Amino acid sequence: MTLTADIALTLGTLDLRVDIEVAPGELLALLGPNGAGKSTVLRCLAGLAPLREGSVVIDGEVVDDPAADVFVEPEHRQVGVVFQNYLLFDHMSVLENVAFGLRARRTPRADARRIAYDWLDRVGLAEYAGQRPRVLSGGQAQRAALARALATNPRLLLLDEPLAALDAGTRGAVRRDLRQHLATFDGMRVLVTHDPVDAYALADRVAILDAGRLVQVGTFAEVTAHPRSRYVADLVGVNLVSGVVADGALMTPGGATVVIADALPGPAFAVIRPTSITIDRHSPVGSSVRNTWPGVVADVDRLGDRVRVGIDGALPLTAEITVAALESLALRPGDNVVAAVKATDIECYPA
Amino acid sequence: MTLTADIALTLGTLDLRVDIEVAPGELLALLGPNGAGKSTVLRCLAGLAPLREGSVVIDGEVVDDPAADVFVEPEHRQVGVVFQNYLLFDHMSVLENVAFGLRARRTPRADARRIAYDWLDRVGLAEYAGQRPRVLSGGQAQRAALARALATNPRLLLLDEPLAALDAGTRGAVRRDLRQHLATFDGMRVLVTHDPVDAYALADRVAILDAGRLVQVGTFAEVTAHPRSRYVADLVGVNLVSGVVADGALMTPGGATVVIADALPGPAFAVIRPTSITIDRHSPVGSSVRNTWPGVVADVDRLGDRVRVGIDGALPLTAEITVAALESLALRPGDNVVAAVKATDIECYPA
Amino acid sequence: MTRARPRGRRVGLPVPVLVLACVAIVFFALPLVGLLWRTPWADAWTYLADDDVLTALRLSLVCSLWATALSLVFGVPLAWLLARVEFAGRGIVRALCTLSMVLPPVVGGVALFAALGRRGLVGEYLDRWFGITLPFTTAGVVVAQTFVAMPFLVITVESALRQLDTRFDDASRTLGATRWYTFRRVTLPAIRPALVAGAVLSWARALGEFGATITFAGNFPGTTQTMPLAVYLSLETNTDEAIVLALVLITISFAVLIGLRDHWFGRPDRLQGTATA
Amino acid sequence: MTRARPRGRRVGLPVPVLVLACVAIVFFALPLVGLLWRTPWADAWTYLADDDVLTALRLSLVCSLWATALSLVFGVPLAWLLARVEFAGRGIVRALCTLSMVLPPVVGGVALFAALGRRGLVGEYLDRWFGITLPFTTAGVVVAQTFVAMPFLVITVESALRQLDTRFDDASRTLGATRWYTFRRVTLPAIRPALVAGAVLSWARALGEFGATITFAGNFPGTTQTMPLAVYLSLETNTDEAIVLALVLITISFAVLIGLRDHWFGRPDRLQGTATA
Amino acid sequence: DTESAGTVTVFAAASLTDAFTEIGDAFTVEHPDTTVVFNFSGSSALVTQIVEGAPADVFASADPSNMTKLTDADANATEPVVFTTNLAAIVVAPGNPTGITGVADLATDDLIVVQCAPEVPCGRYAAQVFENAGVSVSPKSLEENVKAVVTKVTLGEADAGIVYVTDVIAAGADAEAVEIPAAVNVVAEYPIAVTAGAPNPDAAGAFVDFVLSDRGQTILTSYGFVEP
Ligand SMILES: Nc1ncnc2c1ncn2[C@@H]1O[C@H](COP(=O)(O)OP(=O)(O)OP(=O)(O)O)[C@@H](O)[C@H]1O
Ligand SMILES: Nc1ncnc2c1ncn2[C@@H]1O[C@H](COP(=O)(O)OP(=O)(O)OP(=O)(O)O)[C@@H](O)[C@H]1O
Ligand SMILES: [Mg+2]
Ligand SMILES: [Mg+2]
Repeated sequence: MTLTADIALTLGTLDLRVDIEVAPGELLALLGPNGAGKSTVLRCLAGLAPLREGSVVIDGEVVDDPAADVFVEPEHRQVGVVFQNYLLFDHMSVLENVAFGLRARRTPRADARRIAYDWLDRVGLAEYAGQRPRVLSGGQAQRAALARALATNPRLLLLDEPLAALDAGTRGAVRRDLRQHLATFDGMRVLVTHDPVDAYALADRVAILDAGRLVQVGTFAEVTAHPRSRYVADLVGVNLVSGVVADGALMTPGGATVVIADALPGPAFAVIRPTSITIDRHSPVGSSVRNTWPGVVADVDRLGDRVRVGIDGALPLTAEITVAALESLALRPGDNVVAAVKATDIECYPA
Repeated sequence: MTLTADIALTLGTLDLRVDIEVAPGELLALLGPNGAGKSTVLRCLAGLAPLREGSVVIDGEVVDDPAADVFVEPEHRQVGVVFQNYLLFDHMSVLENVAFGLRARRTPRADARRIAYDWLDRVGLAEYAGQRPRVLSGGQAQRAALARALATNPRLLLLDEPLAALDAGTRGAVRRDLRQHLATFDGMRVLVTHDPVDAYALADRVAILDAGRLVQVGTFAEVTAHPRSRYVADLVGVNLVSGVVADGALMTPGGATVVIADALPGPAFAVIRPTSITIDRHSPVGSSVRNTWPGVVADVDRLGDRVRVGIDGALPLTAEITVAALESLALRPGDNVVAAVKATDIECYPA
Repeated sequence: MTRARPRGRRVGLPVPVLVLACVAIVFFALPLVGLLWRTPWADAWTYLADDDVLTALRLSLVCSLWATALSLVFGVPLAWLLARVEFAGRGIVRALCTLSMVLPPVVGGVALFAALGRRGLVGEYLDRWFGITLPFTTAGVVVAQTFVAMPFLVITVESALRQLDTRFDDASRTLGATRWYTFRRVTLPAIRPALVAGAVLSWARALGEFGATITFAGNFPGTTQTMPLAVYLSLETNTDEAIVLALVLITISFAVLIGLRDHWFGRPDRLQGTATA
Repeated sequence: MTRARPRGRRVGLPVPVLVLACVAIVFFALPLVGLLWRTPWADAWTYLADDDVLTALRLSLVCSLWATALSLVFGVPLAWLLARVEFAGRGIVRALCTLSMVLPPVVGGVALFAALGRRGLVGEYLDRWFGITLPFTTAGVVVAQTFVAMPFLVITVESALRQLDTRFDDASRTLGATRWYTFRRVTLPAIRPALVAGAVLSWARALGEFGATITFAGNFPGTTQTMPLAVYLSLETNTDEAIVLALVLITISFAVLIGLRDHWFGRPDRLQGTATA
Repeated sequence: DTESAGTVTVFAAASLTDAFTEIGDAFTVEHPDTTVVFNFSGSSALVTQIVEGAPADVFASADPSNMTKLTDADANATEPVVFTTNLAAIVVAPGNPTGITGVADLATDDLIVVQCAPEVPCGRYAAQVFENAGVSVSPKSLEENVKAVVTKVTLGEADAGIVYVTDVIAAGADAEAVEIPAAVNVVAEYPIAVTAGAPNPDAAGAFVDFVLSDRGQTILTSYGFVEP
């Protein structure tokens, strides 16, 4: 029994077409830039946004299929959702919030409260049980929302950035907690996150969504090994160049040429690691380096003992150099420089 | 000209007593667990929560002082705030939101719109200028809120987790942007964040708030080098033990003894790095290791090729071992183990 | 330093607004003060001791409470429909609801006759098939009062529902709550201020209702003579008595409204600063 | 599969609620249908051609719009005061506002006399010092209508203000907006549905107002005879004419309400799914 | 006949609406310089208004008791004069479907009978009629004014009611009158007076004179009023 969703939907400027499948017990992480449509995908799965086309099938049950005129209301889908903005009910106590789903499913009051209390305890909010959600801080509210969704024992759990508002201390603990609970949970889970660490730590598979389309699906390692979008490249911290390979070189739409050690002709991506890039004031003469691109320093960004230098030019790049190198070069934004990379340091794979 | 705040306030369960000072051009990062009172401190500075006692002085102007019966309304404080929940006005376009502060200060409409548009452009939202904020995704809304606060050119800028909702790709860029803008900004800035990277990258000084009290203030390096709270220890990923040193050993309130290489007698903190801890099924016999603590495995957490093992006992610890070590020991939660650390691997400093 | 002002004087509202609000308060208070000033306190007790007055008072309370209850039972669903379902003719339905406010009082009664009277569209069959006649009965009073009072509830609640963030409804439904459970446990509590305000408006309107009642239900002590009718009739003979009776009505509604306490009109002015959306 | 239902039939509301709402609609519609059924369509035009009717109609519109405007100008500040400032006697002020709803119509007029009449508490001085007399003037009609209409606005707007999240006000003020600017540009737009609803309620109430007007302002064609008074007088002689005139009132308020469009009653039912708080 | 000019403001009982409107027109034909302004309302409301200082010149009441309130308040300038009278009648639906022939027929529970409340004049008259006829009628409703009684009968909600002859005539084809024999009937008197604060006492006097004149009386009679 799995979740199979084939989503087509237009909302304002968003044109969403996404095909996902989640196996039982599997956790799929949805990553993507702001506005990519991640939250909207979750809304479709939860039944809060009916599809225009396609279908959603949970555990073999068709819950949305416009063509067959089928739509199961959200309350009958047994789908738990942790919303991006918590959405706790302000007129109930925190305990009642967590007990809400159970009460809605007719669990006797005493049982519901007991179970809810256990959940609150688990997320470290037992002492706030009788308080109104409005006195909770951002992270506390997020944890309460998590407890509320988990308390209903859903068959599919949707989490919209559940850890985003947690503090660093709690975050690790809640992430661990979440993982432990999810391990005993035989349903499917879809997690929207911005934090690659969450995706890495929690997800079995990762799907990258960009402007309403899935651009990459696979394990975290697969996806990060061969970025196919600017977003993933930024996530991993590498330079991604796309273009067409011909005669051992990749031509970018911007007109730059990237010489490559060995690659099949055709559309391709090239990955250039910032650490592989050397920066010079002048073109290196008589060097074995096959790629040299002139450019202008756009910004210089110190991060600890490393410095990231943004270079504008036909091929915009980010290079990473040491503080020592920076000082010896005395780079300032606006300076003309040449970036150089060995062809063998560039990884290239078909697009 | 500086910001000097001496805040005393009670709100619900929160008893806040905080003393902070921010120099012109300085950026102070406030870190702390959820519910520590970080947002409340910002509210006090902005004039949204009047003090019970103490005073707030911005640029030499007393803006709040209950004893002297002085209170300057928020609109006259020239303090920009980026709120934790964006709080964009839903009945105006995104552009009007950003222009709002300028319009409120009587900037002519055309000028206000132009400046606002520039700001939107800077945060990458130019194409959303005419839209309602409700169509923005979480991160887009956060960026719009940032633009709105910066557009009024405040003398003190308060940021309540301004980057929390941004995606990994945008985050770096917005952080860089923010830093660039902040560099040209000669006012004071207070930033609440959960992300140590933000604090590290943006802040001149860091203040750690816990349960309404400042527990540590200093540069990021100073604070993380000698954690004085559980929160900071978690942030840095080390075990923090507090107790009293006597006769070359630290006694914890839990009854454990930590033998230390050299330390002055008196209350002290000890830091034990997870990687310094070795785990064994039995006490090492005839070893030079001076500290051995029996315990029970609480959880085992794989993060890439490293494994974090939580150990419960008189001295709760987190150890970090390799996957190979884990497999050879075949550890499961509930197993009895002995954690061992060399006395010289433990750093100890007075509390 | 110049812009700082002592904390003691922080009123919270701009002065012109305060002035306008005070004018409004005076405008409402003056007629009451005027009435009190004109009240013949010496004779007040004799007027009140009248049995008919007590009967009318009891009837007024019973009928207005019934009318409020009916307004809630039917008006809240109607408000929900208007606020949340997109349908052709929604504007017409909304306009229909305000109909009884615009109808001159007597015409309201005539319209009720046309619908529910003995010769009315539906009333004829109510009478013939079920033996139910509304005119000249206490039930008729309740109908007339409901007719004029319900619009207040509907309009108030609808506007509150529209102001409400529907994402909370979403959250509730994903937790397994049906639309109905969601409505009861999430939506209604969230609009409680408006609900109470609407109910109060309806109740006050029903309590003071005169025109439609006297036309549709007539005026018979014990069955259909409510306080406003008693007041009106005593005005014919004795203005003093009328003023005393009107004061009784005022006192009662004051007692109820003040008894309701602020609390029911909405959440206490909370100190903000927390993060839940 | 059993719980799935065809999309076509998703009404959005639970059936019992729909049933209740429909009963409410029928309850409001029936009297109108009844009136239409009783209307003597053949003679309708002759009644309407009357000059006095047109005069009354114009006066009704002018006065009710003035009353609505005054209700807004004074009522919104009062609502703001009630919703946002904690002060002793807040409950009493709120009760005062609903006073005119509870007062039987004629007593309302008597109370206005006591306050603003030529021999009234304040009226005497208005007359003596400023030469202003309100009774029996068009201004008096406006005063009487405002007195009965403003409470609707105050109560509706107050409840909306209480439901509003004040953190948006905070955000506005940190952006340099004064309380007043914040109120105009942030608070008011956010409660627009309630504002429109309150104004509509007030307007409708003013348009239909009869009792206080005929007592306080008299019934002079051209200066104080509004439509409801004209209807009242024509009832003296001719029920048919009264019904026709009432229909004119109804038609006008319908036209206005339907013309207002849904839009003004609140934001369109937006598709949710975005993140702004 | 006094000469008059300007505006004369007449506060008249609502039941006089049609008759006085015609009288006003006729009056202005005779006194072209004078404009007549009417304020029709319930007699007691009119008294209240006059006592509150309304700019009335003439007050025409539908019953002596309201005129008495005016004289009690010393708000009259001339002695009240009864200018017309009205007779009680039984109002029934057109064609008299229930076959009522007299007051005695009303004393049954099978009929829905309405009358005015004892607080208003027509209610007192109705009670008087029943007393004179020696019957006990249990009305379903005690209406606040005569017109409400007529309306209930014309709309078919009541079977019969006690009203004035003039009301039945005004209702035209919608109602029919069953006469009450003079022996048991009562006479309702309509007094008129110039008010104390009359802004235009000359014109007021002229108007009262006109009402009492033959021309005025003819018009009143045409609406069913009876000369005193
Ligand atoms: N109701 C709507 N009306 C119009 N446009 C909408 C609506 N809902 C969503 N959108 C559009 O869809 C886009 C994506 O929204 P969504 O909330 O799914 O993004 P997201 O991937 O969750 O982003 P974030 O990471 O910032 O939360 C938005 O940029 C917006 O333009
Ligand atoms: N208006 C209030 N009434 C009662 N308690 C309040 C109020 N405002 C804040 N608190 C209390 O203050 C505590 C801290 O709130 P605050 O929002 O300042 O925390 P925070 O440090 O910003 O947390 P987070 O990182 O989760 O945003 C809350 O836990 C709450 O108990
Ligand atoms: Mg989202
Ligand atoms: Mg916070």
